[in-house]
Amino acid sequence: MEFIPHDDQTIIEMLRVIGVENINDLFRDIPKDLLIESLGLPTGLSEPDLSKKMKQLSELNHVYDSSFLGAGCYFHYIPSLVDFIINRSEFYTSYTPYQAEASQGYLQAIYEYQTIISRLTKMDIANASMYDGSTALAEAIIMASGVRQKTTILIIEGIHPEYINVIKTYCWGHGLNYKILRIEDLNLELSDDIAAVAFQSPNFFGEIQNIEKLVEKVRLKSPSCLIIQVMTDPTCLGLLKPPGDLDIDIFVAEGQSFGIPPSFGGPGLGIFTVKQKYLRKIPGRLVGKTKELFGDQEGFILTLQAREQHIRREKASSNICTNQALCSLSALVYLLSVGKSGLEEIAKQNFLKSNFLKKNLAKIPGYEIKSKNPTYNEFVIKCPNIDALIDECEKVNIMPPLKLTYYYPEMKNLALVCVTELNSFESIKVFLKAANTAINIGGVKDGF
Amino acid sequence: MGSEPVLIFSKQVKKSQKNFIPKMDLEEVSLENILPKEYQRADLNIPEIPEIEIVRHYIGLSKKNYGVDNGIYPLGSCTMKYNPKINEVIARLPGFANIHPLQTKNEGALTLIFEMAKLLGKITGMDGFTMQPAAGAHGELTGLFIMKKYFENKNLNKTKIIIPDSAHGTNPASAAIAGFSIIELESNESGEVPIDQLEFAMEEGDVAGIMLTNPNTLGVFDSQILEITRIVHKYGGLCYYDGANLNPVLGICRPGDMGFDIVHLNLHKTFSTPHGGGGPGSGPVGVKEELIHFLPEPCLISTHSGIYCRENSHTSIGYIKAFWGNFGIIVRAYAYIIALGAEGLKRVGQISVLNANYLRVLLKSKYNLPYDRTCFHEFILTDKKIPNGVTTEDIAKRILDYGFYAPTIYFPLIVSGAMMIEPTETETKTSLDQFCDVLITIYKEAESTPELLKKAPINTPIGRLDAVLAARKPVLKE
Amino acid sequence: MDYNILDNLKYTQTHEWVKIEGMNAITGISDYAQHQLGDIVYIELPNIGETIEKGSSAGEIESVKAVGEFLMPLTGKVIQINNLLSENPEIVNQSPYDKGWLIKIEILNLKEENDLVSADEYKNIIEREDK
Amino acid sequence: MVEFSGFLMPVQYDSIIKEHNSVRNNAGIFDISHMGEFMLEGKDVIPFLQYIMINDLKLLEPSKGQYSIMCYENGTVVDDLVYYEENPERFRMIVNAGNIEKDFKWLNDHISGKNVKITNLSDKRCRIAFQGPNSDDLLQRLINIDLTKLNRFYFSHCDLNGVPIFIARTGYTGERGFEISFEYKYAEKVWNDLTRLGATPAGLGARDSLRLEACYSLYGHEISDKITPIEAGLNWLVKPKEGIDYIGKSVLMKQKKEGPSRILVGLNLIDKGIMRDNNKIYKGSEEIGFITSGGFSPTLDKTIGLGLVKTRFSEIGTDVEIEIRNKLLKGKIVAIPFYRNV
Repeated sequence: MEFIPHDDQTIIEMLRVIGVENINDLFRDIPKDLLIESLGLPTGLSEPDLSKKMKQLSELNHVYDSSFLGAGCYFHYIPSLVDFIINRSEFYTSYTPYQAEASQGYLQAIYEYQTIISRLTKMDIANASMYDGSTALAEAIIMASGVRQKTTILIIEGIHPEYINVIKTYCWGHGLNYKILRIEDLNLELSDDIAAVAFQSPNFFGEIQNIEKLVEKVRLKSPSCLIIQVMTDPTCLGLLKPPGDLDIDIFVAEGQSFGIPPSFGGPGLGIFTVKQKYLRKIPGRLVGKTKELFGDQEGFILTLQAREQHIRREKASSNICTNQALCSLSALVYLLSVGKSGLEEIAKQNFLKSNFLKKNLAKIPGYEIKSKNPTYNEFVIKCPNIDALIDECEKVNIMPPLKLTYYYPEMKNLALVCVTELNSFESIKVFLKAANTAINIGGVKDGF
Repeated sequence: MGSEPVLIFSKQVKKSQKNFIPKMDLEEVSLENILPKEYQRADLNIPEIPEIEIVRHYIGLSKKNYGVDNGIYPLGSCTMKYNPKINEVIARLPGFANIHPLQTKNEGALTLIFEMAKLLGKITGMDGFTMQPAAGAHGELTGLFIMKKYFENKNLNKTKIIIPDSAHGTNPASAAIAGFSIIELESNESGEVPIDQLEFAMEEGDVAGIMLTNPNTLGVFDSQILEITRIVHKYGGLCYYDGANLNPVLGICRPGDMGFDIVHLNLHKTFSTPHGGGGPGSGPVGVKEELIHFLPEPCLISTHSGIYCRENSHTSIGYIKAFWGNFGIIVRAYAYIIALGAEGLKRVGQISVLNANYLRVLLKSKYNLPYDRTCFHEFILTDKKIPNGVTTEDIAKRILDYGFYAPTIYFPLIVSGAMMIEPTETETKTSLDQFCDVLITIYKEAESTPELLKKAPINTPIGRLDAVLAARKPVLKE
Repeated sequence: MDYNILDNLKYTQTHEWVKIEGMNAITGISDYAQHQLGDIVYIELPNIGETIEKGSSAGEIESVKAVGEFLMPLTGKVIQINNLLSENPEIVNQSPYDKGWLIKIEILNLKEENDLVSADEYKNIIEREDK
Repeated sequence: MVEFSGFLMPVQYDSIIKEHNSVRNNAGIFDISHMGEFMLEGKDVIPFLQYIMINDLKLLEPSKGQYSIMCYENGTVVDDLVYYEENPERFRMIVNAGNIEKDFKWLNDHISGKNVKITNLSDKRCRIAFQGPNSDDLLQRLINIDLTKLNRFYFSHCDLNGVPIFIARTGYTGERGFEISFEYKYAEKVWNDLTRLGATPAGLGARDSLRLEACYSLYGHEISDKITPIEAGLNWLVKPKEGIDYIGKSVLMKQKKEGPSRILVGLNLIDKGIMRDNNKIYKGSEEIGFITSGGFSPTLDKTIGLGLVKTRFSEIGTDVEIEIRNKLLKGKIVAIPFYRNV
């Protein structure tokens, strides 16, 4: 395939206008010995051949009937209009809306996104998006250290292990120190030298933290330290108290649950929100409302750009340029589609269905619930024979839960189970049956 | 009295919409028993809006927006080329869209990522690639982390990065996030890196290396490129290639051969994935052999029994993003590359340069061309020769009136009143001619009716907006 | 382009102005600096009581397209800041030497006053820069 | 203005009490250019001074100053003064205004062949005292040396905003502070720079009330050619200086051993009134002495005075009467100094 419109005649005409013999004359500035004959790649494909090849490749990935796997990436229902709207060429083939007058549609949409996210989280300011949850958290930490002019970060256990890994890299690169600690040990480490405390709730193991208590603790021992909350499935905000009601300074989340397909973990959506007082320190783009210069009509425009790399360069609040605009559009349309009652219902179903499974799994001999606090749509269960459980799931074509040894080698026989609104009573029964069969295969292995 | 835009929130109705909620098919238990009241949310201020209203609202907004599918999008350094529709279809195949990053039956996905890395290696002349970075700037940061690690491993304290003043703002910003300080290098009159200045800077000793865009933002291919990389290497430094402008040399020459040690690419520029109004993008990073073991996790290796994730290497910089990068974008770019093949890609390079030079020559009669030489994918005009105090901004706004998108303006910073024009290879001669006519017409208007340009745009859904008001009194939500 | 440079003030190479009153000094940015920045949209000033070294950053001045740093013209202790500017930064554009003053400091090193330049010297500096 | 030994001197710039308090609470500047400044140079300066001064120069070292007294053979006082050792062969001396000629003659009369040359710099240089609890912090803003490293009675040569000066940590107010000396031509510049620092110009009136609270002797009052240092309570100044003879030594050592018949004491007035010098002091019907200095103390807000009384009545707490304008007012002998903060 080729997406070049010129025929040879046209090319010759154009070369004549330019005043060169042939196309290679245009590349004279390139040192001779740098020129290559060919990239040595296979020859191109026509569209039908391409689709065939790609379809075959896609089929090497297994697609399941239902899933009990979450751990930072979730299967929720995506209303059809989401894809329909983001596929409008005017949106998805446009660039960052630098020319406001020719980009009012997108600018207004981002403004509406900022509004709905700030209403959902009850935080004062939401930016136009970051890459994903993990990088949003890393940027939050860098922002906090900048605000506080301090370099030590406290990270509370239970943040997604991949997020923690990302933080580690950013801290190393940016010259920050971090301590990972149990929530119980927070008091020991808190001091006025701490830039920020970061925690996840519901955490990686699905547990909902007692945020009020945590915030109180921090404010007492380290009043000016920033408190950062991260979340991997914000559908829970249809049910749980929002960060804005909990005195959180920076709230970040992975927004993939809002109308974005899992697609192997990306692209997702980095939700980034802060208190008003940090407006000037927030990374990423912001859309603001303004008026015409020569009229009274209101419109939208990228604003407070002096924070950003293309103006502040090395002093910018972040290096981010391209973000995840189209994904924020998905999130916007998703939230509007399900609406208030819809989101509340979704959150309730996630919560009730997963707790239903949790309760009933515990009744099967050999299974033991490991999560102490209340859980949202994920929980940790100790299995008599985790590999058997996974085999049984595969047999009935349901995506098995996560073996925690994948991230924590010491957590033997522990599974992280996820249940969303998409898991019907039927599929839950199937899972319970699989769990039941699994105990009779092999002996009960010893946990940790 | 000014008219206010109609926001979606005004379409609210009383009736709750539950079209998208599966039936609750297990017996309701009361929440309170399992979830303490103090954990529960009191209120949720999200509107209920009928589906048809949502669709109408956003179709309406889409009409107030402009994309490549509407017409030429000549934004310099953004490579706004046509986005093949087939790639959208492919990315939505269930085997790509509905797979979980932690599922174990993922051979197709791993193969695609692995193959893509190999393809990009061939295209750029690098030995290893990571597909993890989510965008260009994220790629830059990854590349700089690799530099940092490389010197850390050698126990060398290299704290500075050389960046030409023509560079994209992301370069210094990324360097700063990675903890480097910046030495800015002033481009010489022909827009190239001044060799003597470079050598002088390198002699300082604590310089980690240089970040270069080549062809640079002036559309100039640095003819001294081999000398530049030689000097940097001579002093033990590394050379970083900002791939934002790779398009014009695609299939013609390769950063790897120019002597670069690290490159990042923008799949959403060079490899046709839609920019989506600002993202998502993807910024893979390629390195030379000796840097491969610094690449971020997860890193794929192929063995006789298939493709596996490399065991966490101690020298790796670690993770820079969760899961597998922006996989959905990688799928589209992969499809684009194998669809075009070696020949197709070379045509991309050739024609993008042809189109740019065609425009350059047609416009130089009326517009000031600060760097009057054969350009690559893009070239720069300025408002210097424009009569009646008409500025670059006026011209940009007026272009919108004629139904086209404007070039990148006031960038690079080193050219005052710059208009940076990059037509890309997918534009027809007709659309190039039309765009050219528009610019010539605008020049004439500047002579005859300058006030028209000062007030532009007038045919857009809204007139020129007050950026100052927006920044002084920020209103960022409803 | 000619700019309004007041003769009764002292200036710095980095376009701050200083008005000395006994042990205190009122400072701001010059008319030239204000022109270079364009419409100012936001100004960040230091806290009262902070002691800041001559030449180091005492605040930032943002316009839509640029950011300027306000460098301390003399080592001093901040004793007053212009609170009007948080709500109305444009005052600096309108009246850089009067209503648009930025901070008032207690001078901690009178010797540094000798490094400030006179209005005439400053005029030469901006002439050179303007080219 | 009043004439004060040839100089026109402001007794006060503002109100004496205001000036006084600003020295106690912040800082004050005194133009003391009326005082004398000599430079003594030569191989024999040290032996020469050892012979003339009652204090012991063995306690001195280069860049340090010393308070001392020159006496007549009978032990009474020629003058009190401070000298500074620039180096063993070069001493700077500051003497009282009223005694410049007398002192200059006295010194020269006693050179008697020793290698000492004395120059009178009094008219060529200006002297300013900068005194008060904030004097360090304020003055530092003009000085190119670290004043915290300058100890009491030590001096240095440095730069005051461009002017080369001699600066010593000495004073006559009972507060921490400095005395500086510099060439006459810089007078106006230095004075303006110093007043910019926010220090209050203070006159002779405040200088006297301050030194009285601190109980520093003033020539013609506590010390004179009729009073010995021992009587003036300065016997710590009278050094044995083994093996060295100095003018007045025999009388002073004897008096130091036997104790003086009269001694300087501090007094408070219990009744209303102000003590002035030469007021008589009575115990019952017996006249026991006289007031040497007296006045109102702004710091203590009461009338204070110094007086010479017969030693046997000098007990602290002794009730006395003081004759002021033919009236006997109740007074009491109290501990001195009344106030010092150095």
